[in-house]
Amino acid sequence: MTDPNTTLSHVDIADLAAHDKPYLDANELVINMGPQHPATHGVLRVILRLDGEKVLGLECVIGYLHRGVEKIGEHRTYTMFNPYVDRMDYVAAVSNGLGYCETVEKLLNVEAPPRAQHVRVILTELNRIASHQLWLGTHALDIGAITPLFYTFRDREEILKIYEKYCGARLTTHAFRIGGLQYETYTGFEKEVKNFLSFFRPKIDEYEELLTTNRIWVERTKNVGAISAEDCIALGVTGPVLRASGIKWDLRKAQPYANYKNFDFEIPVGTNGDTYDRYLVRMAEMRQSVRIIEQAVDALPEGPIMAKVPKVMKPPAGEVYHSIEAPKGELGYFIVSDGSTQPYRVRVRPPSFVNLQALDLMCRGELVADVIAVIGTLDIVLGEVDR
Amino acid sequence: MESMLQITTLHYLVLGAALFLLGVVGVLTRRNVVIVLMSIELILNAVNLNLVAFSRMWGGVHGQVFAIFVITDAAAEAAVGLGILIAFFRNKETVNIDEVNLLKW
Amino acid sequence: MHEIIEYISSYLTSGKTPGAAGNMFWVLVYIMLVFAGLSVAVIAMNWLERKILAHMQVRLGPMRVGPHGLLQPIADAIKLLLKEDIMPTEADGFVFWMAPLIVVLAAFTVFVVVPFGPTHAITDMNIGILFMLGVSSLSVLGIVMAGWASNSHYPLMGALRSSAQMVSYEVAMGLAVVSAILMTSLNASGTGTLSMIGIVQAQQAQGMWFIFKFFPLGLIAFFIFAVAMVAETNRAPFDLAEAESELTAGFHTEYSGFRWSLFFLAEYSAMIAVSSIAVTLWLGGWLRPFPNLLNSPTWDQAFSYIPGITFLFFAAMCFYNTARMPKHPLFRVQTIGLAGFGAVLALIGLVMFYPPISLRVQDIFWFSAKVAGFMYVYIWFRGTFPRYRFDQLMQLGWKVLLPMGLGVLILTATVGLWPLIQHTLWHP
Amino acid sequence: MAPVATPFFFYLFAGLMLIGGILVITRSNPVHSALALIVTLLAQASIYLMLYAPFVAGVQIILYAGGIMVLFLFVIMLVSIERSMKERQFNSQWVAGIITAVALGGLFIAVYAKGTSIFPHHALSIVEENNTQNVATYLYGQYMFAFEIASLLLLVAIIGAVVMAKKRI
Repeated sequence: MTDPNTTLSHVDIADLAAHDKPYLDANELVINMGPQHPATHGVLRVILRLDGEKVLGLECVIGYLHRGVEKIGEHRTYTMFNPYVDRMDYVAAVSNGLGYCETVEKLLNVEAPPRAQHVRVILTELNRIASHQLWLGTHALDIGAITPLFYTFRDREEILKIYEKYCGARLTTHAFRIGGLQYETYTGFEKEVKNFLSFFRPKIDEYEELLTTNRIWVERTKNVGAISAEDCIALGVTGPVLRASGIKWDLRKAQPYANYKNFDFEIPVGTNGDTYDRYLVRMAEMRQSVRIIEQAVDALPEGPIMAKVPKVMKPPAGEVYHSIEAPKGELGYFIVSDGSTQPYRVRVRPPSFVNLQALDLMCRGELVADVIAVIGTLDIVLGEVDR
Repeated sequence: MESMLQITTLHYLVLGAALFLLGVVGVLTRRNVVIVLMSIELILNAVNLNLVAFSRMWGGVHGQVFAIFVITDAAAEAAVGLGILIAFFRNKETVNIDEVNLLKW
Repeated sequence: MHEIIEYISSYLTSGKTPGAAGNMFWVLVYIMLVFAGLSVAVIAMNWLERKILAHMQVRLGPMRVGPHGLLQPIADAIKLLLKEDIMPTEADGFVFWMAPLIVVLAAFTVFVVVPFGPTHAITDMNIGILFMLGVSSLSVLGIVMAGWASNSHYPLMGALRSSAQMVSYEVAMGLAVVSAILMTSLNASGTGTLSMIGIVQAQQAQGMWFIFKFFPLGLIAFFIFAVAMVAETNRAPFDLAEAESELTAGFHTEYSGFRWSLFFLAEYSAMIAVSSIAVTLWLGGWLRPFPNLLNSPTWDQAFSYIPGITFLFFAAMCFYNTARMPKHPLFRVQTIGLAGFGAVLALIGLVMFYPPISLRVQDIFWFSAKVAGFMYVYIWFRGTFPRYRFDQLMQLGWKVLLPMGLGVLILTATVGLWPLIQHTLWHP
Repeated sequence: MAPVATPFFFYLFAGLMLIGGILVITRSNPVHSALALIVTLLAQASIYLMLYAPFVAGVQIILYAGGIMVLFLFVIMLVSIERSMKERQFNSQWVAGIITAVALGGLFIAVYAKGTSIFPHHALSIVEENNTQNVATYLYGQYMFAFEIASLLLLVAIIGAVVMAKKRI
């Protein structure tokens, strides 16, 4: 076995070539995966050090999609910054918005009315399903199963239609406002959501039918990229990756936000912390989301959708940290206010960025093909990693 | 002209001899181990050509059977030779036969 | 002049393959026919793969170029031919140039011995199956050359993967083939044959396709071959060499335009070639279904209608879809095109009812139909399975298929020689 | 089947073989050498066909061109060839080597010039149809022992290659 402590700290390929090292050694090979690569989910660059096909170590190079979202926040008012957060994790834009709105609400010390809370839960859980669907499709595609991608996109389309009808946008929705919602739900919203649920429930079985017991799928994912619960905690990994390692940690239960405490659902956990467990956990999470949405739609109260918030927001000076359970893990916002209309500092704790740190640990000693599987299973979105 | 148009056993033998000589030159003069191994394959092939030509001349298949054995040997030789080459390259980072001048390293 | 016509027409009554008859004119004609037929098959396969895969994946697939995208492969071919021919600066020019040619040559040369019928083969070689396996194994050289000459990491890894894969699976494939060849020796003289035509004739003589012979031994050997042949052609789920998500495109990452299309052509014709081996060895080659069960002249007559009926059925489908076409001026050309295509199919179907033609064509039809079945399975695999990992692939090849192949080989030999063994044991 | 244009094909393939052989020993890039060697091997397979030895030709294609040469290419790709390509290609004893080869060639010429008479002018006929069967009969009959020894040799070679090439066993 290779010494697991060897690191790859900033291997430069030009440097290697300069040292008269054989370009193609029988022992070691440094290859560059990305930033333009079909399986790095955007513009992630992974420098792999390989022994044949075995990964000795890897280093992620990020920042190709850096847009300075946090810095932009310092120059926009609280309301103006709201749409920007949608562009971080663009496949789970609604969750980003929810996190931001709740943080500012916490800062302003207001609370959204119950109807708004319910709609927020519905849309966020739909978003979780959409995000997991996209993850499933691309993850399966990375491992070589082409078909699930089209199945999941077909069904994700139904969710996007609901978004489009609700707020006019499909991807970067900007659905929530600080203090509640801007739009009342459209006529037939409840019915369409319920229709979607009854349409979607058999579809999860369909995905599982294609993959869960597929021999090749199981062989490709079982015991691949396993990470222990201790390592997860040490690295700050959250979300389905953490839960697959056996830790029952879900902010929806641990520190209930919105009004998740009113709903009855379970937190699926895995045991081995391998890719297959993460797959199972996410599949189970989709089913739980369906459960939550069903309860929320059934109990959708009447009432106002907007709390009383001032037109010009000037939160009292101070700082606040609030985190929610985004589809990918703990999404936290840390906002420092100096009492003006603009935040003094906005800091985002993106789940993808933190989870990506586990990639090296998960890939050591695995094969190149597993790196692809592990990148897929971490469910990263580069827009969120680079911000 | 007659002999040009009539391909006899001798033609094959001369061809085999020429190939054999090429192989010998390669083995004796080249520095790259890979090419030396390939030259050995040339020599073995020259032998095979002769065997099959004789087999044709005497109207039996003994020569062909022997050629198959030679091909088997060539496979074994190539596998072991290239294995040694890999081990050698790993230690010395060169494939030059001149540098194989120690009994151990 | 007269002699030339005599030379040409003398073959028609010889009842041999043109190669065996030594008739160079017909050899050339057959080579042309096989080459043209293969190219058409590859084009059709391209369209079918995209359509079938699309329908498996709730998509429509190509719809724009021609009715139901029928002309899409031609449009693609034109695009590929007109593309700029890019060669990386650091590439080894000559080898880079040679690699696709070698792959295509290897893929096409094997069709010299493929028997589309008792006389419909370019030639019948004494070592037919050996020749096919040998020449198709040469394509790995082209792949290795392509990967190396590109002078880039991903192609090199793809080339190493695919060459390791092809060499490994050839072993299992060879064992499965040998067990089928053993079955050909179950005749009075006790000698088997390697000739492709001889193998099918042995199945005819024994009255059984080898897939059903010594049940389940023939079936297992066929299964081993079927798995190995998918691996041999680098197709899903064994397409690691071209694993798009891992190695971008494997050994042909740096290729574009015409050279790339040569690799594409070679891949599909190699698929057809290995399927032809499988059909010849286990599925009775050109023999029609149930040659022994339903062997009265009436049944012969009935089965000889099937090629025509099939084409008429396709024509009817075309006409049905023509009727369903939107009645909009924009679709007029497409509607006419589809109707025309249907008419061509119907014409072919009608011609096939003409007895002299149907007699000569039905062998080719049954052979092609069986090969087409394999092609469908290839597409089906691609739509269903994730990709194997390299070590799992090697494990499957060496630890599962190889022992199975050896076992089947030994059992086949034992069962085949059982009368002799029995005789020796009981009457020493 | 009557052979067609035998001299033409003989000289064609013989020429290919010799050109291939010369390229093998002169190219500085081992990959080019290997490709030249493949040309030689395939041309030789064709010559086997002309010699009514189809089975040997098939074995030549499968084993040599499809197996051994792939192994060679594999190894060339694993070892670094960039440096060795830039270095001197011929070793210090190349003069001695060529003199030896020329002497050997002279010996061959002498032998063939003197010994032409012992070869029959016309080759005996072999029945091509049964070539494979005949080879098999000898391989598994008269030469059974040699065959088994060869299999043992291959086993030893496999083990040897693995021991040599593997870093840690």
